[in-house]
Amino acid sequence: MTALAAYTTSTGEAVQFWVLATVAVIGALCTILMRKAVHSALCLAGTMIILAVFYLANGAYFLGIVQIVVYTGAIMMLFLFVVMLVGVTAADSLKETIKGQRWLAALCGFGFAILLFAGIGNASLKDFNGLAKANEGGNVEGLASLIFTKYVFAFEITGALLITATVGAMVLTHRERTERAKTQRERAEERVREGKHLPPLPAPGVYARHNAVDIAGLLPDGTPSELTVNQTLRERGQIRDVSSEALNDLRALEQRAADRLERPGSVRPDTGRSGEGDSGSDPVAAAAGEQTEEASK
Amino acid sequence: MNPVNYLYLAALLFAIGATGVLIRRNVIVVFMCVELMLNACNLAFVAFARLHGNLDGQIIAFFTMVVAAAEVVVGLAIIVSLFRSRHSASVDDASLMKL
Amino acid sequence: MIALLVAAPLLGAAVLLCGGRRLDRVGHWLGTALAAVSFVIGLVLFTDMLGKGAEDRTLNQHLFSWIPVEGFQADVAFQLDQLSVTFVLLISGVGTLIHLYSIGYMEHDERRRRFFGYLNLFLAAMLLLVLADNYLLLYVGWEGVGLASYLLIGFWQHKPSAATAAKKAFLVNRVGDMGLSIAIMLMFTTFGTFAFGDVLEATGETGEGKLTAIGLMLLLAACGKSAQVPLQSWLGDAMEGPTPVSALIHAATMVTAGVYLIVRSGEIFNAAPDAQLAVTVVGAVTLLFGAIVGCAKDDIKKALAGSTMSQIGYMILAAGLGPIGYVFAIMHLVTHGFFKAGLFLGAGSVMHGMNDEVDMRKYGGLRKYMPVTFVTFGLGYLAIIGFPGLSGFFSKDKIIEAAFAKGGTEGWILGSVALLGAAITAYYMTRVMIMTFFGEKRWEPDAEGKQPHPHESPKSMTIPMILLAVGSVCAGGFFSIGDRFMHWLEPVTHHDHGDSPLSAATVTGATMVVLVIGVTLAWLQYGRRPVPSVAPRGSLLTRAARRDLLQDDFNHVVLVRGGEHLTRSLVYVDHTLVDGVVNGTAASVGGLSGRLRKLQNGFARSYAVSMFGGVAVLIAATLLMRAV
Amino acid sequence: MSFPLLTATAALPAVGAIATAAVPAARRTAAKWLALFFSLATLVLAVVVAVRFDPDGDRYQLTESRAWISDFGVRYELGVDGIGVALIALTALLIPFIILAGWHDADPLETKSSRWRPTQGFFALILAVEAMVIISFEATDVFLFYIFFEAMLIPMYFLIGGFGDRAHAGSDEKASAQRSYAAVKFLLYNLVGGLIMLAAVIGLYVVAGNFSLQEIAEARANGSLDMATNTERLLFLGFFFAFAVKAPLWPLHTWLPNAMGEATAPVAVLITAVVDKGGTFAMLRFCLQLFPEASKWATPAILVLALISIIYGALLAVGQRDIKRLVAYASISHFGFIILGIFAMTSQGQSGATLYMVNHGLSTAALMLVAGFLISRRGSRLIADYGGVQKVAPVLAGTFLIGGLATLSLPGLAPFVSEFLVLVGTFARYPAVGIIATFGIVLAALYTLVLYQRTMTGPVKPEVASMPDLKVRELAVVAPLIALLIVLGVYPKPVTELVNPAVKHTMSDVQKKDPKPEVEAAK
Repeated sequence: MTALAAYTTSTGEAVQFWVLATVAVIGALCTILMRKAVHSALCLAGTMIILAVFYLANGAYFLGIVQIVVYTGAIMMLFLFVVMLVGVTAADSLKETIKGQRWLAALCGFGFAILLFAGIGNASLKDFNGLAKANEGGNVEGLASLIFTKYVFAFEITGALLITATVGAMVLTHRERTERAKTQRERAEERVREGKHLPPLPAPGVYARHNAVDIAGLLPDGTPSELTVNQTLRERGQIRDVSSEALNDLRALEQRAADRLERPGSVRPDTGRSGEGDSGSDPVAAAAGEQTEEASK
Repeated sequence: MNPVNYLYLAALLFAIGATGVLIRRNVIVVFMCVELMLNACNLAFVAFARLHGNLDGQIIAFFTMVVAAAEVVVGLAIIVSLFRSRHSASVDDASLMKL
Repeated sequence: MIALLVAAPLLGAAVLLCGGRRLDRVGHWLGTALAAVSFVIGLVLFTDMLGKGAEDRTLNQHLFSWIPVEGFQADVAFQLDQLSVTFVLLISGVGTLIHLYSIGYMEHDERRRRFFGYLNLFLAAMLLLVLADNYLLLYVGWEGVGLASYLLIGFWQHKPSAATAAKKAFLVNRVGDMGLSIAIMLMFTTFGTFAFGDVLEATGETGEGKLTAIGLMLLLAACGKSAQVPLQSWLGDAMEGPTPVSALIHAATMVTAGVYLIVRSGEIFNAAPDAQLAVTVVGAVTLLFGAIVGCAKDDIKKALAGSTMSQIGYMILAAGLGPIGYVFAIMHLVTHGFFKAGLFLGAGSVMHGMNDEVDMRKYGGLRKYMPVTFVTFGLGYLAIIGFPGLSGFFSKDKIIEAAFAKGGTEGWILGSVALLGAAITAYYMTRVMIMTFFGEKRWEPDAEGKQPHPHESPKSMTIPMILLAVGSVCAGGFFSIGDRFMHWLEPVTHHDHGDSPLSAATVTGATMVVLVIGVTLAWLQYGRRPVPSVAPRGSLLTRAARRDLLQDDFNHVVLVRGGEHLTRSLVYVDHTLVDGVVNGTAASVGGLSGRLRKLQNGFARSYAVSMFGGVAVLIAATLLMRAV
Repeated sequence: MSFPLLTATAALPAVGAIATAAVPAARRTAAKWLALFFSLATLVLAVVVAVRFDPDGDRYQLTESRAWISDFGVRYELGVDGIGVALIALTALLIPFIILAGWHDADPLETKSSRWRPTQGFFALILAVEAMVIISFEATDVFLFYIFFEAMLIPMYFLIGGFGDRAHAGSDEKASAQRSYAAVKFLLYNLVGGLIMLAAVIGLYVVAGNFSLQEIAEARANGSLDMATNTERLLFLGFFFAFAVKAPLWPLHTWLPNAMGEATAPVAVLITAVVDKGGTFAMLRFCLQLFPEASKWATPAILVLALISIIYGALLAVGQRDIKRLVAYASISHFGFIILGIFAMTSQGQSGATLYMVNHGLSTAALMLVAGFLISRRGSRLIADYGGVQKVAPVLAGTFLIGGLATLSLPGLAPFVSEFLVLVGTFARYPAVGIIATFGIVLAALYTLVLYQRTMTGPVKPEVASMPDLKVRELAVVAPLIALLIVLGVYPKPVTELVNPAVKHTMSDVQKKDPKPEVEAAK
C-alpha cells in the first residue's frame, strides 16, 4: 500500500475511490438533510472515516490515524454528547422560515461547486510525483522533522491555542454559583410557603401499565398527569400519552372474550361505561374462562 | 486514475458542507457542516501533498485538525451555554444582529 | 531719533495697558511724562532743523523693510520735514497739555490708568501718521488714531450711548479708510510705489484721470477722518467721550488729519483740478453745515463740535484752493488747534463744576464762579470769531482772501460762503458765550437732585487752559508777522499768491462787518432777553439743525434699516435656499439607506448567504481574469 | 537618505494620538498633559523644519520618496515649499493652544463613567487631525495627499458630533440632535467633494500615468504631457470642487456655521484655522500647478464666487444672533479673500493669500477661543445674553477686542498685511473686483464692533455680574496668540521671505507676469 500511495494510483485505489467517494458524498448529503441531529452526526462520522481511508490511500498515514482517533473518536463523540445534552430526538423542522433562503443557499452551493470544479479543471495538475521520497524515512518521521524544524513556531502557537480553547470551554460552560446552596430544610420551608406539592411528585407510570420515565401517570379519571414526567422531557414534548390506548386495548380484549364465550355483550356492562375500579379483575376472569375452555377441548 | 479526483471530491464535499451551513437551523448541525468543510479542505491538502511530493500539505492538514479540535471544543461550549440561556438550539433565534 | 517720537508714547501705552493695577497710582504721571518726552524730542528736532538751510531740512529715517513682496515694497520709514514737524509740535504740545488737564479731570475715575494708556496710544498713532514717509505707513497711523478715538469715545462703555457713538465713529471712519486704501492701490498700480517722494514726483507721468481718481479717493478719506460732509455724522456723537478727548482728538489733532493728507498730497491735487474743485466744494458745504448745526445745539460740547466741523471746513476749503491756500490751511489748523482745544477744556471745566451738566440752557452767570475758565474761554472765543489781533483773525482772514483769490465765479462763491461762515461763527460762538457765562443762573439739580456748586477747577486743569489761551492769542500774530509761517512751509507747499480781485484790506473790512453783525444778532437774541431753560420749538431750520440737519435720520432710514432688512433676508435665504439643497440630498440618501436596511434582517444565515455568494463571485472573477 | 524629518513631524502627533488614547480612564489629567507634550514636541519639529528649509534653495526641500503601491505608481513622496512650511508651522503652533483651551471641554459630566473615556478620545482625535493635516501639507504625491485629505474627516466627524458645545440653548436632546446634524452635514459635504476629487485623481492617473506632483508638473511645464482642453478643465473642476467645499466657498459654505456653532470652541478653531486651510493650500499647490490653463480659464467665475463669499459672509455675520456662527460667517468672508488672492494670479495676491492663511488662523483662533471662554462662563452662545462684560472682566474683554480688531484687519495687526496684499494684488489685475472686495473691510468693522458692543459694553447684565476674568491657563492661550498677531503685523518679513520664492514658482507655473505699473509701462 505504501508503494501504491507513493507512486501511481493503481486500479485498486481507483475502485476504492469510486466506491468510497460515493458513500462519502451520500454521507455528507445525509448529514445536511437528516432531520434529527443524531442521525446527522452519525452520517458525518461515517464520512469522516471514509476520509481517513482516503488519507491513508494518499500516503498520509499519520493523518489517517489521527483523523480516526481525533475526529471520529473524540470530536464526533463530543458532538453526540452535546446532542444528547440538548436533546436527542429534538428534530428541527426542515421548513424554511427565511424567504428564499433555501433556494439561494442551494444555488450558491451548486454554483460554488461548479466554480471549484472549473478551477481545478483549469489548474495544470497533470503530472504528480508521489510521496516516496518524502515518506522514505517514514511518514511520521517526515512530519515530525517538518513540524519541529520548519513549522515549530506554528506548532508552539497551536499548543497555546489548545490551552486557551480548553480554558475557554471551561469558562463558558462552568456556571458560577452565586449564593450558598439551600439546605434541605430551607427548600422544604420554601415549598410549604409556595403551597404546592408538599408531597414528592408522583412517579411516572403509576396507575398505568407502563412505568417508563416518559409516560405520564394517569389520574383516577384516566387522564395523564404532566407532573409525573421529568421536566426536561416535558420541555422537549417527549411525553407519550398512553391513557387512551390502555383503555382501548382493554376494550378490545373484552370484545374478544365476549365473542369467544358467545356471551351477549349486553350481559356485562360495557367497561367503558361501568366503573373502572374493577377493570383490573376482568382480564383475570376472562383468562380463566379461556383456560377452562381449552381444558374442556 | 488521476488523484486530481480527490480534489474534485473535496470540492464537492466542501460545497455540500457550505450549503448545509446555510440551510440548517440547528446550531449543532450547522457546526457539523463546518467540520465537514474543514475535512474537505484537509482532503484537498493531503491530495496536494501527494501531487507535489512533499509533506507540507499534510502538515497544514494536521494543523487544521488541531485548530478544528480547539474550535469544536469552544464552539460546543458556546452552544451549551446558549442552550442553557435560551432553551433552544436554533440559529435564527439568535437574530440579534439587527438593532 | 525720529522713531523715538513715536516710540515714547507707544511704550507708555503698552506699559499702561498691560501693567495691571499696580500702576494705578503713577500711571497718569507716566503717561504725561512720556507725552512730554516726545514733545521735547520734537522741540530738539525742530531747533536743529531751524539750524539748517531751507532746502536740506528734510530728515529721513529708514527703520526696516515692512512688507517685502515681489514688486511691492512697503517700508517702515519716517520723513520729517517742515510740515510734519509743525504737526509734531502741535500734537505733542497740545497733547501734553491735555494729558496734564486730564489728570485732574479724570481724578475720580477708577479706570484713569487705562485712559492715559489710550491717550498715549493716540499720540503714538497720530505721530506715526504725520511722520510716515509713505502712504501705507500713514494708513497705519490713520487707522491707529481711528482705533484710539474709538476706545476713547467709548471710554465710558457702561453708557450705551457712548458705545454706540464709538462704533459709529469707527464705522464712518472705515468708509473713509476704504477711500484711502483704494487710493493707495491706485498709486501702486499707477506708479508702482506709494512713498511720498516717488509718487509726488511722478505725478507728471500719468494722465489726469488717474490723478483725479486718486484725489477723490483721498478726499473721501479726508472726509471720513475730518468729519466733512457727507461723512460728518459721527463727530457730534463723538462728544460722548470725556471732554479732554474731545479737545485733543476731536478738535485739535485727529480731525485735522484730513487736511494734512490733502496738503501732503498737494502735487496730486495740483495736477487734478476737478479733484481740487471737489475738495473746495466739500469744504464750503461743511463750513456752512457745521456752522448751522452749531447754532442750534444746546449741548455745549455739541455746539463746539459743530464749530469744529465748520472750522475744518475752512481748512479743507483752503487746502482745495491749491498752492494759494495750503499754508493758510495749515496755519488755521494750528491756531484752531490752540483755541478750539482751549474752548473744549473750558467747556470741560464748566461741566466739571456743574455736575457734568452739558445743557447750556441750564448754565448762565458762571463768570463770577469760575473766573479763570471764563477768561481763557473768552480768549478762545475771541480768537475763533476772528477778533482783530488774535490768532483766528489772521488765519481765517487769510483763508477768506485766498478763497477770493481763487478767481473767477468760483472765487466769488467760495469767498462769500467763507464770509457767511464767519458771520455764523460769530453768531453761535457769542450764543455759547452768553448762555454759559452771562445772564442769570438757570441751574437745576441734576438727576440725583444735587444742586450744582460751580467752582474753579484744580490747577492741573487751569494751567493747560491758560497756556492754550496764550497760544490762541499769540500764535496767529507770531505766524503771520512777516509771513514767517509761509516761508517756513514754502519748501513743502510751494506757496503762490493768487490774483485777488479784492485787496486784503477790503476782505478784512468785510470780515469785520459780518463779525459785528453776527455778534449783535446773537446779543439781541440771547443777551437782551432771558434764555428759556427749555428749548423753544423753533423754526423748521432750527429743528432740522438740532438733528444735525436730518443727516442721521437719513443714514438711519437708508443705511441701517436697509442693511438690517438685507441681512435678515440673506440669513433666511442662506438657511432655506442654499441649505435646502443639501438637506434634500441628505434626505434622499436617508431614503435609500432605509430601503437597503431591509436587507439587514438580522438572520445570521442570510448574512452568511451573502458572504458565500460574494466569495463565489470573487472566485468567478479571478477565474475569468485567468481565462482572459 | 538623511533623517526623515517630514515623516517624523507628521508621525509624532500620530504616535501621540495613540499614546493618549491608551491612557487608562482614571488618569484623565495625565492624558491631557501627554497630548500637550506631544503637540509641543511636534511644534519643535516644525520649527526645525522651518529652520532647515532654505527659502532660496530648491522648490521642494527635505524631500522623501519611497515606493508604496508600485502597481499604480503611487509613491510615498513628501516635500515642502515655503507655503507648506508656513502652514505646517501654523498647524503645529495652533494645536497646543487648542489643546490647552479645550483642557476641560471633554471632562465627562458624570465622573463615574469608567469605561467610556471622553477625555482621552478628545485629545487623541485632535492629535490625529494634526498628523493628517501636516502630512497632507507635506505630500507631493497626489494620491497620498488625497488619502489624508479625506481621512481628516473621520476624526473631525467625531470631534464635532461627539464633543458638542456644553453651552446650548435647547435641551440636551435638542443639542445632541443639532450636533449630529452638524457633524453629518460636515461629513456629507466633504465626502461628496472628496468623491468627485477621487474621480479626478483617477482621471489624472489615466492621463498622466503617475501621481507624482513634481513629475506631472514638470511634464506639463515642458509640454511633454499635454492634456486635451476639456480633459484638463474637467480634472481641474473635480479637484477644485473638493477644495472649494473644504475652504468653504459660496455656495458650498453652509456646513461651516453649523459645524463651528455646534462644536466646542477649540474644535471650531481646529476646523476653520487648520483643516480648512487644506482646501486653499491645495488650490494653490495642485490646481494651479497641475492645470494652469484650466485655472486661467476658470478664474473669472472663481473670482465672482470669492467676491460673493466676501460680501455675503460679512453680511450674514452681521445678521447672526449666535457668537460662534458669527465668527463662522466672518471666516467664510475671509476665505473669500484668500481665494481671491490665489486666483488674482499676481505675486502680491498669492503672497497675500498665503500670509492670509497664517494670519487668519491666528486671528480666528484668538477671537474664537476667547469667545469660547466667554461662552463657557455664561453658558450661552446668544449675543443677546451678554452685556457689560467689559466692566466685570476687563482682560477678557480686552483680548476679545484685540481678536476682533485682528478680524477686521486693523493695521498693525497681522491680518492687515495679508488683506492689503490680497487687495492690491487683485486690484492690480482686476480693479473693479478689488474695489468691491474693499467693501468687505467696512462690513468686517461692522460685524466685529456690533458684536463687541452688544456683548462687552453697556450696562452690566445680572447674569454676567459675577463673571470671573481670564484664568492663568486661558491667558496662557490668548497672550501668545495676540503677541504673534502684533509681531507679524509689524514685522511679517520672515514669513514673506519664506513664501515669496514659492509664489514665484507658482507664478511661473501659470505663466503669468505681474502687470507693470502704468508709469513703467509707459516708459
